[in-house]
Amino acid sequence: MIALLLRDLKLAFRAGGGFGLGLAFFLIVTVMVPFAVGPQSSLLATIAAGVLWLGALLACLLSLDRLLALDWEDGSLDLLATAPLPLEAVVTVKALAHWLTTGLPLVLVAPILGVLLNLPAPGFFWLVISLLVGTPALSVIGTFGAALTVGLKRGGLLLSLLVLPLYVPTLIFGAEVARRGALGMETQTPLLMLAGITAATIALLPFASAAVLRINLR
Amino acid sequence: MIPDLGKYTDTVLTSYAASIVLLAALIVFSVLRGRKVRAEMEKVEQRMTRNG
Amino acid sequence: MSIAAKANALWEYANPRKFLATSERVLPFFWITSMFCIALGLVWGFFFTPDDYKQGSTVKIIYLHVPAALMAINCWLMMLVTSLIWLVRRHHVSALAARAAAPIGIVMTLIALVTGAIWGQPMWGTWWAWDPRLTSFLILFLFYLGYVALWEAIEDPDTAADLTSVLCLVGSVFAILSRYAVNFWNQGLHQGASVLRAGAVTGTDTEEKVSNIFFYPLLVCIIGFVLLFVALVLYRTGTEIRARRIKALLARERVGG
Amino acid sequence: MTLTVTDLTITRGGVPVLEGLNFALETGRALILRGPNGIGKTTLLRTLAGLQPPLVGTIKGAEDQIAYASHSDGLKPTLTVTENLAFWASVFGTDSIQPALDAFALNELADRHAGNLSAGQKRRLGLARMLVTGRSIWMLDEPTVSLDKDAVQMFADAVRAHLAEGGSALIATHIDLGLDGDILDVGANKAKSGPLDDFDGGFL
Repeated sequence: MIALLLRDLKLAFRAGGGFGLGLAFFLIVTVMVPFAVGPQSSLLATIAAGVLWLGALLACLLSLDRLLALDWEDGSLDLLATAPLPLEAVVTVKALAHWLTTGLPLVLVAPILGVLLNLPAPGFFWLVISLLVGTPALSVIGTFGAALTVGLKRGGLLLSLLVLPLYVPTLIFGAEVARRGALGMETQTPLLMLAGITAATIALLPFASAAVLRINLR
Repeated sequence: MIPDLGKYTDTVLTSYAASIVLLAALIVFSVLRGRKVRAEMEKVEQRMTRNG
Repeated sequence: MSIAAKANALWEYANPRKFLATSERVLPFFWITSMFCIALGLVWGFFFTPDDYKQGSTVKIIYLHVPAALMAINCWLMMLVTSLIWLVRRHHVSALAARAAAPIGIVMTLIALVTGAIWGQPMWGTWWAWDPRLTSFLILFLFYLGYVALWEAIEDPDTAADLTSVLCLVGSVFAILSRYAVNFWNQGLHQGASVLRAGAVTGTDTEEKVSNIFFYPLLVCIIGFVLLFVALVLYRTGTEIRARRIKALLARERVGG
Repeated sequence: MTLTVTDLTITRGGVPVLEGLNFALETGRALILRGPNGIGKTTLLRTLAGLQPPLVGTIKGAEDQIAYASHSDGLKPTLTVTENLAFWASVFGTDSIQPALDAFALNELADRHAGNLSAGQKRRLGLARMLVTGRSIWMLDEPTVSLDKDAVQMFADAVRAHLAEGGSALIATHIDLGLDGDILDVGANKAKSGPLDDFDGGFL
């Protein structure tokens, strides 16, 4: 399992691995927002938490179609499926690698982009916390979507169509934590719900992803 | 004929029109596709029976 | 006949040929009764019920809005059950029934949304409000779209049936989660009297009880929509079975059978 | 471990392609799979490797014994030859990749990125992967595609060494590898289709 994780990380960091693409996308989307809604700092402060969450979510979504498709095309998935590793472990490791290369960097740069959007001071802590708790769920759900569409040519658009509705609860609770935190309100309930969703998806969804992958490998 | 719907005439009538159009479209498309597929199946079955 | 034998007899309809023969026999009954019930309920509701003291004549929209909304949800439940049957017992008819039902669910959701928006305009002064129930239906609509898109995208019929079934199961869980999340996110500015007396109809809200004058035609409409749904599912499943057989025959021709 | 196949019917895209397959693959033996294109050799190998379920019939002795090599080699172009092999070695829980490098003359290429290899070199690397799996039954699908004469010889030697160690191999190929093996021609097992009006179950 560790070998697979290390290989995926190595591939992400080598040339053409796509590391940083998600980050750059996140940066650009955030920078574009003031151009679209106007530069008033009070308005930006109100929407900052939501915009950053949405930007992070889209950046995650962007990198999903590479998650399993590359291994599918070069036959690695066939070989992994006949290896002693259970497919449930394979998809979990894939999701973890995706989070480490996409989700975690987003969490780290989000506060910097928060400054650009005039996020209120108490919001920074809650923004980082909510992204830290919520982005793993995005990676795991995304892996399920990638497993569903892995056998399809040009599955990218369909992947977004399938995954976005599944992202709704995570987005609602995650953005709610950040928004309430920025306003200095109580954040415990949505944070617990967010943590619950993340824990439940990590525990259960890999089984669905592996089942779907087995069907696609047939 | 039509009862007095007061100031909401447009609202009620658009709702009914929109719903009935949608339902009718669903039924019509279902039946059209059903007929097409049925005819095609018979064609393919006949062709395959003829060719063994 | 014992219960087990009855259950076995039920599974016989999983045989495509038997399903086609039986559905062809019962379909006229469902078409006619559903049309009769819907016509009766709508005419009764439209012409022979008084206006609501608060909402005026807009209350007449309830005869379309509530049945459509109920069927939108019931349709997804039916797809969930047939998907499970396919995954467990591998009956092709079951998977094809789920596929046949999805577009009906889309249309029902659309009717509920459109009538809701048109109704909302005079009541709330806006076409669209991010009311929890409306929002939930919008999300349900997205789930239906994804489900249908996945069916359309996959070439191999059995793979498509398997993948969409799993999507239906996972989607159901997330749809329920979304429902709770949406409730939490916007604690229902417009709930209660102004829109959804559906809660009152189904008896969850005793204070807001819709009086019998409105209730009976509504009930007739709901029955009519259920019958129409059954008729459409039976008919469309028949179509899907034939389409599946065409595909199988052509595949066989290619192999050179 | 003997691989025993009894009364196997396999499907491709829901359509049966081969039926009534019966054979046994004993340790130390090679079995050459023959048959015209499109008959279902790849499907058979995938079924035996456990990637897809058979329609009817049983496969005994295959569980966790099979190393499968498909048309594609599962190589990552941005990893070096050593890294590619070492990855598969650790996935399969074996440690040494040196014998594999030796057997397919990959030592000089060890630090090259797999993306910079020629087609034949990639194929050699893909076949070297079989050695690091430590599995006893090899299943190879057209292994000699894009290999030159020397490389084919290397491959035949590797298979021979594997058989000598008590392994076995099932190879779909049209080239005579000079192996001491039996030939299994599946052409006779082409699935016959049932009557047209059979409407049940699998729609066929």
